[in-house]
This record gives sequence, C-alpha cells and structure tokens, in this order.
Amino acid sequence: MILIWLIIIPFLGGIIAWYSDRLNTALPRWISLIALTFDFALLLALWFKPGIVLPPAGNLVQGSTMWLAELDRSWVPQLGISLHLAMDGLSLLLVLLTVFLGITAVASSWTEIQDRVGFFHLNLMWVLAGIIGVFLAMDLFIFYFFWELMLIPMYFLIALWGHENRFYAAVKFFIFTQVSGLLLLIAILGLYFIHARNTGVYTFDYLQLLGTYMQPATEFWLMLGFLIAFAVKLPVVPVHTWLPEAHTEAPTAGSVILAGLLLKTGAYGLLRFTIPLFPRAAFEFAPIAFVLAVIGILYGAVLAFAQTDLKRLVAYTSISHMGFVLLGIFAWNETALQGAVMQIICHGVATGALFILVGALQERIHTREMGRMGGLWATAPRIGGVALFFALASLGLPGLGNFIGEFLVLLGSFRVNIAAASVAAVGLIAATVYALWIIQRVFHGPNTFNWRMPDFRGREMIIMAAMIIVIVWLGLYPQPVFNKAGQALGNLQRSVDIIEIAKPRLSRAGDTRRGLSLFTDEAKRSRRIGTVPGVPMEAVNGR
Amino acid sequence: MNDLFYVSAAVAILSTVMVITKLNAVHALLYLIISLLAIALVFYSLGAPFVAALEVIIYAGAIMVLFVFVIMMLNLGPGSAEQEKWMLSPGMWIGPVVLVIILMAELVYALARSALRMPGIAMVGPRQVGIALFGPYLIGVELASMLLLAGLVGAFHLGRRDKQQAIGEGR
Amino acid sequence: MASVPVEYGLILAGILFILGLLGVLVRRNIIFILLSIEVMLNSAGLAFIAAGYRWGQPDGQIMFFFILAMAATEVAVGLALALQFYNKTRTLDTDAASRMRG
Amino acid sequence: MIMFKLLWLIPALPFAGFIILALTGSRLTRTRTAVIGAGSAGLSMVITILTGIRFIGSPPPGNAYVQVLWTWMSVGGFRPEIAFRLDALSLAMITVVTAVGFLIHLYSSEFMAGDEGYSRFFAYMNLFVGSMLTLVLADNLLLLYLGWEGVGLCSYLLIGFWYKDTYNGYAARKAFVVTRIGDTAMGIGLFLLFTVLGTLQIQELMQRALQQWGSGNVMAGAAAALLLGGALGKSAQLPLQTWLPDAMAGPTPVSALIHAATMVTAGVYLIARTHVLFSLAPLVQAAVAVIGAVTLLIAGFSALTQSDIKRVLAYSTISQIGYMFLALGVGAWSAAIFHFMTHAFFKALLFLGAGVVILGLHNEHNMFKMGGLRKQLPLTFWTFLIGAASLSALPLVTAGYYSKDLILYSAWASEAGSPLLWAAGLAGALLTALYTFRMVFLVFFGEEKTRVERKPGMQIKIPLIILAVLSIIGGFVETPASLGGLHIFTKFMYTALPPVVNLPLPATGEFILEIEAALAPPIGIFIAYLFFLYRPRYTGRLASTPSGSALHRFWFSGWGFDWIYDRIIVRPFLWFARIDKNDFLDLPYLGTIWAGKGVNRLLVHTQTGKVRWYAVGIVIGAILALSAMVFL
Repeated sequence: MILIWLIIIPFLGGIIAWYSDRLNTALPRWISLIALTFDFALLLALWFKPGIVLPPAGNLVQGSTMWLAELDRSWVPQLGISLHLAMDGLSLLLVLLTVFLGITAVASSWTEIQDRVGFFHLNLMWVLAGIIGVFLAMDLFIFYFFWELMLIPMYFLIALWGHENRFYAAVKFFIFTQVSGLLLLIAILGLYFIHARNTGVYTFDYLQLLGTYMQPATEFWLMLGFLIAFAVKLPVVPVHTWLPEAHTEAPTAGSVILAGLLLKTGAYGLLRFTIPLFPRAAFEFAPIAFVLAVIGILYGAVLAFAQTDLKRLVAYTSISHMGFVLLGIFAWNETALQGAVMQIICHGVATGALFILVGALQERIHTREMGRMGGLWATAPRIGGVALFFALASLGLPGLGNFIGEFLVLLGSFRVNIAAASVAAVGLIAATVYALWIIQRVFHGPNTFNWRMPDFRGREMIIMAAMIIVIVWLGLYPQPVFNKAGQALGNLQRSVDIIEIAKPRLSRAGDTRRGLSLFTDEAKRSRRIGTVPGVPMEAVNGR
Repeated sequence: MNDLFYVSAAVAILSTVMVITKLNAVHALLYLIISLLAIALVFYSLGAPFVAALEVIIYAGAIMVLFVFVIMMLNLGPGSAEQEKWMLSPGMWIGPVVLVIILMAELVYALARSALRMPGIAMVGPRQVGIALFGPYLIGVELASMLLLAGLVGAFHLGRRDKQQAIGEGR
Repeated sequence: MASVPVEYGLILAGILFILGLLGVLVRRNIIFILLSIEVMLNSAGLAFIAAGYRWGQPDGQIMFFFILAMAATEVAVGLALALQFYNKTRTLDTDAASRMRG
Repeated sequence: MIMFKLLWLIPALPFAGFIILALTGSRLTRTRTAVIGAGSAGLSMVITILTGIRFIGSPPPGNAYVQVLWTWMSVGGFRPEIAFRLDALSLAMITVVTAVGFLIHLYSSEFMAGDEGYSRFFAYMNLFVGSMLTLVLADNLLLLYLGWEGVGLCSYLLIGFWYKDTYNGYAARKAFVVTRIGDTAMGIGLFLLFTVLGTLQIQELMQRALQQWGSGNVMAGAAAALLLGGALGKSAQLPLQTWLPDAMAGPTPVSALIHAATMVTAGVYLIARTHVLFSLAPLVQAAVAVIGAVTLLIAGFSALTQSDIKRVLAYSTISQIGYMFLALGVGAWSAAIFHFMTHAFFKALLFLGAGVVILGLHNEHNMFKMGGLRKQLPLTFWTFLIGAASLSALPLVTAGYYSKDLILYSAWASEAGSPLLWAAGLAGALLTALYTFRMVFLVFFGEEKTRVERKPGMQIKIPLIILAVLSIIGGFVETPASLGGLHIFTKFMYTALPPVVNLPLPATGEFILEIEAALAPPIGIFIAYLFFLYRPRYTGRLASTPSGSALHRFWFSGWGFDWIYDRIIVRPFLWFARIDKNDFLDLPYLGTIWAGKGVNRLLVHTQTGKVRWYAVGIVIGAILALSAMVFL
C-alpha cells in the first residue's frame, strides 16, 4: 500500500495546493513542500528497510522476494489489466531522485512564480506523481497511463509559465513525446496480443510478458516501438531537438523536472522494458545504439559550446550526458549498468542545480544571453562558486558523482566495444570545453555591463548545499547506491540470461556481446551459458 | 397501372427539369408542386396509397406553402429574374452536368448489374403502415416528433428579427 | 395486375436525384438550392418506396415518413436561414456568403 | 607504526584547510587566512618529515606501507579503494611537495597580501597541495586519477586566478583542456588495463602485467602509450607542451609551485610508478626518451628568445622535464626522480626570485625593461644566481649538476641509451646555461633602468634562502664515481624502482663523459656573457638578419605548435560550432513544419467559402465512393 501512497500524496497535495491558492499564495508552496517531504520520509523508510537477500545466480526469482514493496490488485480482469506497482532498488533510487528534485523544484520556484501559483503547483505535483508512477508501474497498461499522465501537466508548465517562445516549445515537446508515446502504445498492444496468441492469457503484466516468444522480425519491430518512445525521452541524437527548446523555455522548476526526471524515464524504460522484453532484438540493435550514443555525446557537447543562451547550453549538455547512459545501458554488463544508474542520478542533480542557477541568474539580471553577462564572480561569489562546482561536476571531475557514472559506463562499455568507449571518452574533453566556457563567459572576465546583484541567500544556499552534498557523497562513497541498484540490475540481467537460455537461438548480436574473446570474464560468462565465444548456439546444440 | 407509372414518371422528370432551370422562383415552385403530385402518382402505382396521400397533403400542400410564404416575404420584385439570369450563365452548366452524368451512369450501371426485372409484390395499405409505425418504429416516431419540435424552435429563433436589425431598418 | 419493375422506380429516383443535385450545383439562389434539396429528398423517399414495394413490407413507407419529417424540419430551418441571410446581405446569392474562405 | 597511521593526515590537512577557507569565504582576517592556508601545508610537511624519518629509520616490511581508508566502490569486480601507499618513491615526492609547498605558501602570504582574493588564493593552493599529495600517495590508478584531475583543476583555477582579465581565463582554459586531452588518453589506458588485467591497484597491476605479458606485448604497448599520453599532457611534453608558457598568466607563486616544482612533474611520477609497463613496451619507452630529448631541445631554443622572464622559466621547465623524460626513457628511473627533486628546488627558487622582481617593478615581466637589479635587490640576486647556476648545472657546486650529470651518463651508458640521446642532452645543457644566464645578465646586470618600489620582507626572504641552500646541497646525496661515488638517493630509490641497467663502460669512458658534461655549462655561460653583457650589439645584429629574425620569431612562438593546433583543431571546432548553432538535425523537423504550412497554403485555396463548391466536393466524393463500391 505504501507504493500507492507514494503516488497519491503528491497527487492530492497538488489538488489541495490548487484550492489553497485562494486563501493565500504562499500556501500552495508550503503544501507542496510538506507533501513531498512526507513522500521523502516514506522513501527513507523503504531505504532503511532490511535488505533483501540476492537470489542465487541463474534463477529468476519472481514474486515478492524480488521487490522491496509490491502492490498487485486486479483491475480489469477481462483485459488482463492489474494495478501492479512494485519497487526494487532501481525504482527506489529513481523515486528518491524524483522526490528530491521535486523538493528543490518547489523551493527554486519560490519567488520566481507569482502568477497562478496554485495551478502551477498542481501541475508540478501531478508531473511528479506521473513520474513516480512510471518508475513503479509493473503493468504495461498502468505504465502507459502514467507515461502519458506526466506529459500534460508538463505541457502546461511550459506553455503557461515559460519564457518568450513557450508555445512553440510546448507544442514541439508535446508532439514529439506524444507521437513516440503512440508508437509505444502500439508496441505494447502488439506484445499483448502476441503473448495472448502464444499462451491464451491476456495480460499486461510485465513479469508475465517477460520472455514472450516471437519471430525475430516481429521482436525487432516491437522493440523499435519501445525504443523510439524511450529514445525520444532520453533523448538520442536524431530525435533530440525538442529538448533544447523545451528546456530553454520552461520555467526553472520545469527545466529541473525535465532534465532531472523526464529524461530519466526514458533511461528507465530502456533498462526495465526494452532490453528485458526484447533481449535479442535489443542486442542486435546494440551496435547502432553505440554509434548513436557516441554521436550524441560528442554532438551534444559541441552544440552546447555553440550556444549563446545559457539555458540552452545547459540543455544541450543533457544530450551529451544522456549519451553515456545509452552507452551504458546497451553495454549491459554490471559495471556499465551501475555506471548508467549513477550517471542518471548525478546528472539529475547536477543539471537540475545548473538550471536552478540559470533561473536564479535570470531572476536577477533578466537575461539568459551569455554575451550580456561576464564578471559576475565579483558581485556574487557564492553563485560563482556553486556554478563552478556544478560545472566541474558536469565535466566529470573525479571525486564528484558524475565522474563515477561516466567512468563506470566507459569502463563497462570498453569491454563490449572498444571503439565506442574510446570515442565516447573524447566527450570528456568536449565537456571540459563547454563547462569552462560557462564559467568564463558568465563569471569571469570583466564585468562589462556593471551588473550588481544580490548573492545567494538562505533558501537558495540550502538547496545548493543539499545538492552539493549529494554529488560529493556520490563521488566519494557511492557504494550505498550501488548496493541498492545492484540487486535490481542483477535481476534484470538474469532475466535476460534466462530468456537466452530458454530459447536457444543466439543471434549474431550474441556474438557481438561476447565477441571480445580477448577478455576473460566474458569468456567465463559464455561458459556459464554454455557457448563457446564466437560460436553461435546452433553449432553447440548441433543444429 | 404501368401506364400510370410511365406517364407520371415522365411528368415528374420534365417538371423537375423546369424547377432547376426556371428563373422565376414562383414558377419553379409551381413546377415543383407538379413534380411532387406526379411522384405521388408514382407512389400510388408502386402500391403505396397512404404515402401518396401524404405526399400530396404534406409535401405539395404544407411544405410548398412555406416556400410561397417566404418568397412572398422576401418580396423580390421584377429585377430578380434578370439577376437570376446573370447568375445562371450557360458556361456554369458544363462541369456539374458532367459530374452528374457520371454519377447517373454509375447508378444505372450498379442497378443494371443486378438486373432482375423484379416485380413488386403487393399493395401495402395504411393499416399495415400504421401498425408498423406504432409498433416497432415507435421510438423513431418519437424521435421524428422531437426533430420537428427542434425544427420549430430553430425556425422560430432564426426567423425572428433581432431588435438591432429592426431599429436599423426603422431608421 | 402487371406491376412495374422495381428497377424502373429506382432509376426514376436516380434521375430525380441527379436533377436535384444538378440544381444544387448550378443555382446560386438560396431558394432554388432549397428547392433542389427538396427534390433530392423526395427522390430518396421514392427509392425507399420502391424498395418497400419490392418486398411488400411497410418499412419503406415508414422510412418515407421519417424523410418527410426531416424535410419539413429542414425546410423550416432552411427558409428561416434564407430570410435571415437576405436581411443581412440584401441578396439571395449564396456566393455572397463566402467569408469562411481560407 | 603509529607514525604511519597518520599518513592519511598528510593529504587530509590541506583538504581541511581548503574546506575551511571555502566555507568561510572572505570573512576571516588576512592573518587568519594565511595561518590556516600556510599552517595546514606546514603541518602536513611536519608529519611528512616525521613519517619520512621513521620510514628511513625502520622501514616497514616490504619497504612499503599501505593505509586503506575505505572502499571507494565495488562494482562488478571493480573494487578501487581510497588507500595511500608510502614507499621510497612516494616519500621522496611528498617530501618535496610538502616542503616546497609550505615554503611557497609562506612566500605567498606576503606576495599576495594586497590581493582581494586572498582567501580564495589560499583555498585553491590548499586544494592543490591536497590533490597533489593524493596523486602521489594513491595506491590505485583511479585514486591517482582523482588527484591527477584535481591538480589539473587547481592549475586551471590558479592560472585564471585574476579572472577579470580575459586573457588569463583563456590561458587557464587552454591549460585545462590540453591537459585533459592527455588525461582522456590516460583514462582509456585505465579502461584497457582494468579490462585486460582486472585491477587498478598499482602493485597488483604490475605483477599481473609481468605475469601475463611478455616484453614487447601489444597490449602492454597500448597501455603504456595511453598512460604516456596522460603524462605528456600533464608534464607539458611534446606535442602537448603548448599550455605551459601561457600558464604563466597566473600569480608567480602558482607558477613556482604548480607549473615548476610539482604538478608538471606528475607525468614523470606516473611513468616511474608504472615503470613495469614501460619496461614491457620497449618501443614506447624509446618514444619517451626521444620525446624527452626533442622537447628539451625545442623548449631550450624557445627559451632563448623569450622576453618575458616567466616565459623563459616556463620553457626552461618544459626543457628540464624533457631531461626527466629522457632519463625515464633510458630506464634511469631514479635519476629522473633525482632530477625532479633538484629541479623542484632550484626552479621554485628561480620563480620566487622572479616574483620578487616582478612585484618590485609593478608587474613588469619584460626582461628588456629590467637591468642592474643586482644592487637594489641583493638577496634576490644572490639566491637567483644560485638557482640559475643550479639550473645551468654548474659543475661541482650545484645540485643541478649532479642530477643532470646522472641523466647524461645514463643516456649514454644505459642499455636503452644511445649516443644521440646523450648528444641531445649535452646540447641541451649548453643551451640551458645560455638562456639562463642571458636572463641573469639582462635582469641583474647592465644599466639600471627602473627603480624597485617594493622590497621583499621576511616571509619572502626565508623561502628564498632555504630554497637556495637546498639548490646547492640537495645534490650532494648522489655523486658520480669520480667525485666520491655517493649513492644515497638512488640506493634509497631502489627499494621502489629497479636500478638502471648500464652497459659495461670503462672507467675512463665515464670520466670523459663527465668532463664533457661539466664543460658544457661554463661554455654556455661564457657565450651568454659574450652576447648579452659584453657585446649586446652582436645579438641585435644577428637577430635583425632576415633568417635570424625569422628564426627568432619561429622560436619565440614556440615552434609554431600553437599555430598548427589553432588551424587543425581549434578553428574547425569553432567553425562547426558557429555554423551549427541552430542544430542541423532540427532541420528535418522544421522541414515537416514547413511542409505542413506549404500544404496548408495549397489546401486553403479549396476553401472558397462557396456552398456550391463544397457540394461539388461532395459529388466527387460520392462518385469515388460509388466507384469503389461498384468496381472493386
């Protein structure tokens, strides 16, 4: 039941905040803050719940032992829809991130939003509720419901409280996500009917749909449907162009949620659904995904450098950073996956903080154009110091969380694809270029326009301090996060392995995955599954 | 009965042609009434006397009277025929006629494909119609009555001259 | 009683229908358009009657009854619109009412 | 053992200093800031010295002590720890880093006294010392990488310390980005090492490398080459040397500490630390030697033409690190570390002396506007002269002589050495003396051109004196065979690094080599005297010939490397960024919008507003529908 409360609390909090607007405009802020804090407390309770013993290797354990908390109620049995929410370590981390960033988003818009405060918080809280739902749903129908639920409030956040070009940005965002969402729906239905044809059971339940047998071509197309929906959210390079617009035009809280959370739903979808549901097709696709990821890393970084609008610059850095996540997910070994999860969390916090910083600057000097800034360090050293910190986090300075994420992703993917990992590493140089450019252009140099502005004070310093602590903690002692995620990722990996064992039709992609016979532990892995590296399963089975 | 059908069909077609070609609205209206009466005869020859009567009473009677009233209210005057002639330039006929002929050809072709010179079976009297009308079709009748009511309200609302307009004309 | 072939009735309905259609397409005067629509409705009714005649069932006539009700309503509303239109534009030319062009 | 238990404090104290200064901002008084800043470095030095005495007095088992603080992470067999390792190599490094670091902190407390960013300066400096110590003490390559990037960051922050000048920011970014290129190569090297050998713990790694790879193994070559990439960036060696001269934009103490004494030698340390890999890859090791030799010559020639006193020292640093690379390349690991140590002393001394001059002359960097400062700044002159003599490797009396002589000897005599490398080194020695004394003569001799406004106080004088003493006596721990054959330093190093493998050479051969090495510096000094003091006109005439001035410009600009990089990397990058500001990939989507609008514009014409026209549409639709029904 705790899971449904996690969703209902922000949902109701939003409604109450909306109505309380009439009494006092400060009330919605407090109500949202209290609701989210309550959620946070619930999550901490889940975090400290006694750990769950890892099931023995090679067994996909279904049912309650997999989860920290689970809720499974039949809803529309005729269609096989059930209200199935479940939380494992991965979901817990992402929901924690959601609530944490939600709190910072509320706090960062404390003075920025003065217009329709209640409605703003309604939208904010509903987006958060939708995102939490996405991270918890284990029924594809429910998942799709939450997936769509988070879009519409987001659309309003951009379209009503955004900046100059907000309608264009909001519509673009909506069309991109909606079209890709429809592809997702088609793919879900396709999977649903194929599963029903195979087994006669109509169900949307994730665990039952795992391992559905289908023709390779069908699997590929369904995988593509899932992939595109998540790739648009992530975003992967050719479908990324909604992101700079949306991020730039959204209000600060909207940008924080977009960059910190909405993008993560794409990564989560790839991790939880695309690869486990369609492992063979996904691995066949992996080389292309690597190429796209590498292009995204470099292209995003170069374009970030090219921007003159500070917020747009930060937006492009997200494309670059999420390229690492894509790389890590498709590398699909423990190191890379852990790195991807770490990158998801740290990017959420660091980029969220950068957006809050940009928002704070815009509130003070009413421009985002970097050409109109310069030398702000002298007048606002705290803002400068905090910005420097997050710029360094963004460029992957060791000792900060982002470095752990990027390093592990590269380390893991190096094992799978040397070229991709090596070229992706060049992205670190490009990241240096744009991160330092921000500092130079905004805080260093002469104060040409004679800006005078108030420095960060209480509220803002608290937000920033919390985010700095998280990043430093994750940079120096990330093990608690790895422990939480490890169990969930282990389950996901095992589910894929089992599918591959159950259906002895290893494709070429299987070889790619263990193609580097050079490296010993891949060879070990193969032995466990029962193949010789580089030899397809058919040969082993004598077919 | 066959002769009645053919003759009245010819009359109906001819008078309908006049309806769409006449320049004067009242003349056209009169031709339409003739056409309707001819069709009433066709109905009779097709074994539907009740409907034939309805056609005469409601169509040729009530509905046409509406037209007459409206034309009278508009009070178009002598210039209207010339204007109508100007509006009806000969070149305008070509396109519609071609389209319509194609449509007709298709209709005839469709009918001819299933050509079975099917004869009619029997006369269906008012009694049977009444039983069916107030039996299985009762809801339809109710709906029709509601439609008529809506039409009444709509016509009343639309036909009313709003005050501003009246003031404007009074000046 | 040698009866009329049903096809003939249908063909007559078709001819009347396309004549009405022609009227709608060609005439610009709203009164004539309404008249032509009456012709088309009537021909549709004729088609129903012919069908009912073929099967000897009352359903065709009942359909005609409904068409009749609809035609009456349509004429009432249509003529009211025509009056209103004439009051506004001082003409019956439908092409004058083309403010909705893109 | 209790002393060793305090090992973690050595890097932790400067970090603590950084945190305190960063949190308090500019609210502390200057004195307190200086006490915290210099004090944390000083305490760290005291602990280092005590630990070092203890280490030499009663070495721990295996001549190394490892202190594990906590497990950083444990993911899929990747299990780096936050652990520090104390052995002879790291002890030598941390001693130099903390000692020179503390002296420079002390110097800075006076040097920076008038600056508004006083506490920020000390915060960055403390962060640097902490990171450098982490780098040196790290037990695994990932922690080393943390320190490695940390020092790079501090270098960036301190070069751009006076941020209001856009040029400083440019120089700082250039330094960070260029070194990051090397760092990325190093990062890939780490991936490779972990993927193949399964650990990043340095000792474990070296053992596995020895077990799994034979000499000349491709993997070992690749790994060594990638690590070398990192070392080249950090140590400003060819082809990544271009950032160091520009890095002189930072405050002078920064140049002394980061860009002369410690950070830039991190590459030398890295190669020495992973010497096993390089031994397994003779080709890469040979490349190290060649790069060192070429760099030392190129930088030497550039130093000869500079007019900015700090840029002379910067090129000289590149050149001296070239010597260290030469030593590493021929397998003389200890010699490289020995030269690192003496270089740290005399180069820091030279920078600090130059700082006094610059401060005294109102930020004047141009040597041609100085002159005759000998009388006005006597202490600075004498200490500077000692530093210059040591840099020039003046025989017998200076530390630089002993370390450089060792390198030259190894370059000839070592298995991996060759007469060519030795010749390059010798030519470099002559060049070093030439440009060093050119600087001394221009600045301290000749006519007095300006008045010194500000005389140094005690906080500046003490470090100068101590460093001057170290620049002389620092070399007596290691002398060639003909001068007593002391081998205290190398013997100590052999507990961590293998000795150099020398080919048998007759004693007379060694003696001849020494004579030649000893003769080169005095000749260089004499030429400098001839050209820059006795007959400066010759120089002007030589430089004004067409080929002379072309050569001068070529050397002055650092052999055109900046120009080439600007053309092949920077400009294409900027060009692409400029034309693609609005993202080409958005074009297909914009295209759909345009297509939509275009079709809309076409279809608008169908909306005539005429009823009959719409009726025609219906008719055509009916015809089509009917056709479909009838004919299909």
